[in-house]
Amino acid sequence: MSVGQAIPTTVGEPPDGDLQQQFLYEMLLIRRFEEKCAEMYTRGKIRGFLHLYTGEEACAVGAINALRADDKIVTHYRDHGHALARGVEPNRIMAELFARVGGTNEGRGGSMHIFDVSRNFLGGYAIVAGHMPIATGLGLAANLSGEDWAALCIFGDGGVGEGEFHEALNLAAIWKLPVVWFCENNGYGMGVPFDDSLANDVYKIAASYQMPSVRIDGMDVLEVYSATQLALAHVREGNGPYFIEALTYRYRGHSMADPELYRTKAEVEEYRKRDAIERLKRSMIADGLLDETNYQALVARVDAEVDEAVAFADASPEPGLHTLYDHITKEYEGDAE
Amino acid sequence: MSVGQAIPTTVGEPPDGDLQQQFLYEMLLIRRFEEKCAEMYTRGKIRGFLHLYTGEEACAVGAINALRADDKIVTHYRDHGHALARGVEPNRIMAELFARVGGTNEGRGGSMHIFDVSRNFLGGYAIVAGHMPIATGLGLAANLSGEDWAALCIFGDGGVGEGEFHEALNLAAIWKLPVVWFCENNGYGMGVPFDDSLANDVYKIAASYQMPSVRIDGMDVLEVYSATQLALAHVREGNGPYFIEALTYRYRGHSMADPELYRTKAEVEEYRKRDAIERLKRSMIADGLLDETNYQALVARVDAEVDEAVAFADASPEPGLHTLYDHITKEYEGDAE
Amino acid sequence: MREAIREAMREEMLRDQRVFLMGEDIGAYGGSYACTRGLLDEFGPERVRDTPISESGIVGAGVGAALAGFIPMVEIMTINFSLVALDQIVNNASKLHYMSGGQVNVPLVLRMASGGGSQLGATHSHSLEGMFAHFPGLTVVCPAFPGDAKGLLKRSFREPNPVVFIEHTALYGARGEVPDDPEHLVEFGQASMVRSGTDVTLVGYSGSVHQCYRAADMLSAEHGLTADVIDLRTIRPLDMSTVVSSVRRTNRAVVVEDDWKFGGFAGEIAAQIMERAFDWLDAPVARVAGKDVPMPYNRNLEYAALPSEEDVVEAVLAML
Amino acid sequence: MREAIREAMREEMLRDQRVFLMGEDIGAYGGSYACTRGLLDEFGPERVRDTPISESGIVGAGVGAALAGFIPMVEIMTINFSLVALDQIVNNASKLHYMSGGQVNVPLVLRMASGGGSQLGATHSHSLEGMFAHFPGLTVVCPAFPGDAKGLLKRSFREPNPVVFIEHTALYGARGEVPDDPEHLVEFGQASMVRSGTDVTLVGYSGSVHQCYRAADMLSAEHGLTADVIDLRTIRPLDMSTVVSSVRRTNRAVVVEDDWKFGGFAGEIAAQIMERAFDWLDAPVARVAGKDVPMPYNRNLEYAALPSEEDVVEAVLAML
Ligand SMILES: Cc1ncc(C[n+]2csc(CCOP(=O)(O)OP(=O)(O)O)c2C)c(N)n1
Ligand SMILES: Cc1ncc(C[n+]2csc(CCOP(=O)(O)OP(=O)(O)O)c2C)c(N)n1
Ligand SMILES: [Mg+2]
Ligand SMILES: [Mg+2]
Repeated sequence: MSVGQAIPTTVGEPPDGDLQQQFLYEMLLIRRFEEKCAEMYTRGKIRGFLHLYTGEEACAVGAINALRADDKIVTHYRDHGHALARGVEPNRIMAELFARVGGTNEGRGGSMHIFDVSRNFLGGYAIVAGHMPIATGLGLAANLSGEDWAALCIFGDGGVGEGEFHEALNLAAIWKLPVVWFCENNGYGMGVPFDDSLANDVYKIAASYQMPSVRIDGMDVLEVYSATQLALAHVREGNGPYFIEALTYRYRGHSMADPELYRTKAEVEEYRKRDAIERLKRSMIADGLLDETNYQALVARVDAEVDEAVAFADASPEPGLHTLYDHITKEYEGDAE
Repeated sequence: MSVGQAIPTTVGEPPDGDLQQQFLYEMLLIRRFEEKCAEMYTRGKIRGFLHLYTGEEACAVGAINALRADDKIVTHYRDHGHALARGVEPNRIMAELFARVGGTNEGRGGSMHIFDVSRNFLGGYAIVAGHMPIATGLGLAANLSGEDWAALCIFGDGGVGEGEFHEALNLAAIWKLPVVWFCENNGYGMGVPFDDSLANDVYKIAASYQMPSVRIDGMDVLEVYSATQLALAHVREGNGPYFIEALTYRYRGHSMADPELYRTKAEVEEYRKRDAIERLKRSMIADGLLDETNYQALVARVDAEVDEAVAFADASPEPGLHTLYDHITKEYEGDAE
Repeated sequence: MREAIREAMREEMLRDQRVFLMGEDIGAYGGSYACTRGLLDEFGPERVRDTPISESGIVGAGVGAALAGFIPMVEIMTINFSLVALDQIVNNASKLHYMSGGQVNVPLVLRMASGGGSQLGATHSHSLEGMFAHFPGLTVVCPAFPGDAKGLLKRSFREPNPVVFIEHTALYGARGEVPDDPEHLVEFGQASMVRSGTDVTLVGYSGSVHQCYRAADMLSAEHGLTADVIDLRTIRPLDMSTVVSSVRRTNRAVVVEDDWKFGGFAGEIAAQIMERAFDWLDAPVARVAGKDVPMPYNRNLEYAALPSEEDVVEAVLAML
Repeated sequence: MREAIREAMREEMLRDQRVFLMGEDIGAYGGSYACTRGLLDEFGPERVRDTPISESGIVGAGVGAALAGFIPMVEIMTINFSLVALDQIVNNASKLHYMSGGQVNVPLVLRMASGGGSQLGATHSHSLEGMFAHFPGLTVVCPAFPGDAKGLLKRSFREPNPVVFIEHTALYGARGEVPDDPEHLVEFGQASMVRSGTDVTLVGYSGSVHQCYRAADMLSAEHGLTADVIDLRTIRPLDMSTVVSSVRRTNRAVVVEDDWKFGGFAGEIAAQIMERAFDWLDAPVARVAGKDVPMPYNRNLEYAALPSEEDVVEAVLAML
């Protein structure tokens, strides 16, 4: 863990065996879900832009498990993994990808815009960095409300090039807002290597706003979890925002449309050797928290869940044409509200 | 001089007596010009927004005198001082403020948008930070052309809150462009104190883009001149951009419309004690480069020039209504161009 | 007008703790057009928040706070600076309710000053009401009178969706009756007939209502003609019923706006009048609007670039 | 179409050393719609520059390089992302010539992909051609055919002022004749009559030209009616002469565009037709455009939200 500047040293509880099981399960679920999505895209069941999260599972699972239920999340368009880690039903996510009424967003949003307000999952956002000021506003709301919930803002390394990165971080810093900025640095913004995009390391630029800022191994779910716990403890105590840069890698192309002209197969293979799921599996086996039988049972469970999600999605009807104008604005009900 | 990170230590030539005379003359000219503008505004000769530069003269004079004729400048809306320091005729600036055809911009631009392309003075810009990416583009052009001219970008501390600050600095840094960023930190963006606007010192944020970044006394024209010389030497050698934060102060309100509810008279008086003109005058007298007679002659000279500018402006006609549609686009002349 | 706007914000802040204000120089400076003067003292810096110059950041922060149950008012100093925040307005504020399938809503009030006529030059003289009106999910309010401004702004704070509330700089000093009633709300999408006549319908919003009004005076004094003058008050939703029924009586219409004519909102109104009152029209609907030129600094040129009451009168006479 | 666009850029780069390209993923990735594929290899990274994701920064940098005598082409991946760069386009690119009193000019080409129909959802399906056309100082090009795309894009590189060149994503695969001539230039402000008839005038630009064309087929095959189909090619400058003289012959017009109907550019065209062909019109000019709803992801809803050739036919039949 590289440290941008001095950060608190007390670490949260190390995750117990049950929690590690949960991490493994969630990572497997995301992996399998995304692979199924690729298949469903090829079969024309999913359309539009589809950005898969394979390879980055440890980020979502480590960071989001550190949250409380009342903490709020906003993220970018590569959002299935985050939604799954937050407990959004695979059925409803898949139905959204199939554009059905049973989808999280009733088929209006699609892959890039998953919302589940019941879980304080306040959306995937498709304009790069466009959700960063929203996270600042969530932090402001937490402050104004006097409550101690926090906002988690997940974004990619490419988002760091946008002006809104600067504005959002600066406002959160000067107003001391409880926002955890979580940068998933997967090395590329589409085809542009991160090193060609930013004049310095992300966490160092972030540190210049005088917030604690760390770089962590985003392919180690335990490190992600513990770093996020630390960050949340910091922001909940009114110390202002905290920045985490998680180094990770996406195994697939940027989206299903990506010809991947900008990187080699060898590079991808290199990263696969550090696979977060394999790594947790191995360490759990070494620690006596898992054996091959449990593992196969987990795999079978996620397979079944993902199949069930496809079945659910397929069975869900498409929205009727008469609903085209639904939800443009929320109805005004006088002062009843 | 505080230093954001290691910077070259060789200093350019210290300004000789003639050059110091020139600095003094230019600062006096700006001071007098601005005072006359205030008067002309009160008399309704100048309209619209009028942002005066009184108090900040050392920034323009020190920085711009370090430039070569082929270097290019873009600046913000508080631009009369920069134009005068660049040698734009007072007559033509005043005529622009009077909205006359003899004005630099034929009366189209007004106070916030002075241009003089013959002096590579590529404009005052009224959208805060909106010109910063333009400076990056000028640097890019210098690079692409293979020539060793540089771009000087002048902006206020308030501009640092905008996303374009980040984008422009980052692009210039990753592409190693010859841009000198010159922040006139006068302590306020309109009525908002700088300390409430940014999470860190400007020059420290800028340093995070891995460019040399210094904070200087912007009320000492000799320090401004020498810092800018250093900066220009650095960028001309292909080392990428350089950042200067000059601490200064504006004696007048943000614009002529400012009720100045946000600061005390005492604060203004405090800064007036450090007046850049007085300071240079004193040190030149101490160094035997000036006496009271020369000084009074200089004052008389600028007074005459400013009066002449008013007379010129007043004598210049207003643009005719038939010219309303002139200059919307430049005419296409086939491939003659 | 300024006081009516201030009073609306004050009353809504007193009524509902969820309402707060933020913007550049709305606190210690008192607002660049003095609309918020005094509110910092009354409500403190948490609810009247001065911000850095970061329009995109503060509009986005307003969206975020609205998602979390607050009712923020974000003041964008002038409409000219809304361009750097447009993505937040269009891609976040206006669409989140729809895209989320109705799960979230964004009760955000965006106030901004608009209009030319003060010799501020091309970057500082925009009238972009029509641009905002183009986006589904937004309500666009453009009051012409202080009483309406108060009632519409109070209504905006009750709206569960984003409202773009646009104030013409030339009207800040305007005087008029302003109801004290803290429940004085003016409903969206209801034009008001500020004057009635028989020969022509003059349609405006914001500043241009006053040009229509003065043109109606001139028409009656100098040409013996009487006009319906319609103040649209909100341009999205747009009350075309009032316009169309007027035109069906007068058989002629002139639409007036400050914004550039080409591609401007007057085209929408003109097209809708044609669509819904074609058989009643004795002449094509005329548009009197800004000239298609970046706003010049020079006073005479600026005056020529803006629509005037004389232009309206001329347009009416030309269609008789 | 994609190849025609690439060829235009390539030829102009060969012709004039001042031309260079920059944008997100235009280099190694080959362009998100593959328009620049191969150009990095041919011209190198200085003239085909990959940029970070900083639309405002790169558009502004384009303006700066243009001020210094270069002719930059900045690719904004899609029109949706132009919103974060709008201030640079409107307040800098479009106005500097005017504000400087003619001292500087900005020969900048901004290319961007536009349009819905690919189930990309509300943030990624905008058609904002009309928004750009509203700003004096800009030229807005919207080709419908590959040959025109090439000639118009080459012409854009010769223009001493900023050009917004908008490509419909649905047309990238379109085929058609593309002249090889390196001096094949298509002039701005000249609509092209792509089909002629007598019963109605159908007006479109970019993708909607094809809906007009197919509607004309349907009208003739199923209803024995013939139509003029006009491809505007550029919407600023706008060639109304061609439109008006057609309408004066056919006495009926339908204007078609993908963008939202309310406050859209079709209103401008309809209003101008009314102004200039009022006495020839047998029915109000109809507008067939996008439904006023953020673009839904669901395919059926999206299809319903976009204008179709059936809608055009229906509009024509309704006006007979
Ligand atoms: C403002 C904006 N510009 C460009 C795009 C197109 N785009 C979508 S994703 C992407 C790359 C983002 O990279 P990064 O933030 O690193 O996230 P990753 O895809 O690697 O997870 C780009 C350029 C966009 N959606 N929004
Ligand atoms: C994008 C934008 N937002 C707001 C404004 C209004 N405004 C003009 S000057 C100014 C303050 C700028 O302060 P600073 O950059 O410190 O420059 P100074 O006036 O102190 O020289 C503001 C807020 C503007 N012109 N542009
Ligand atoms: Mg990335
Ligand atoms: Mg300042």
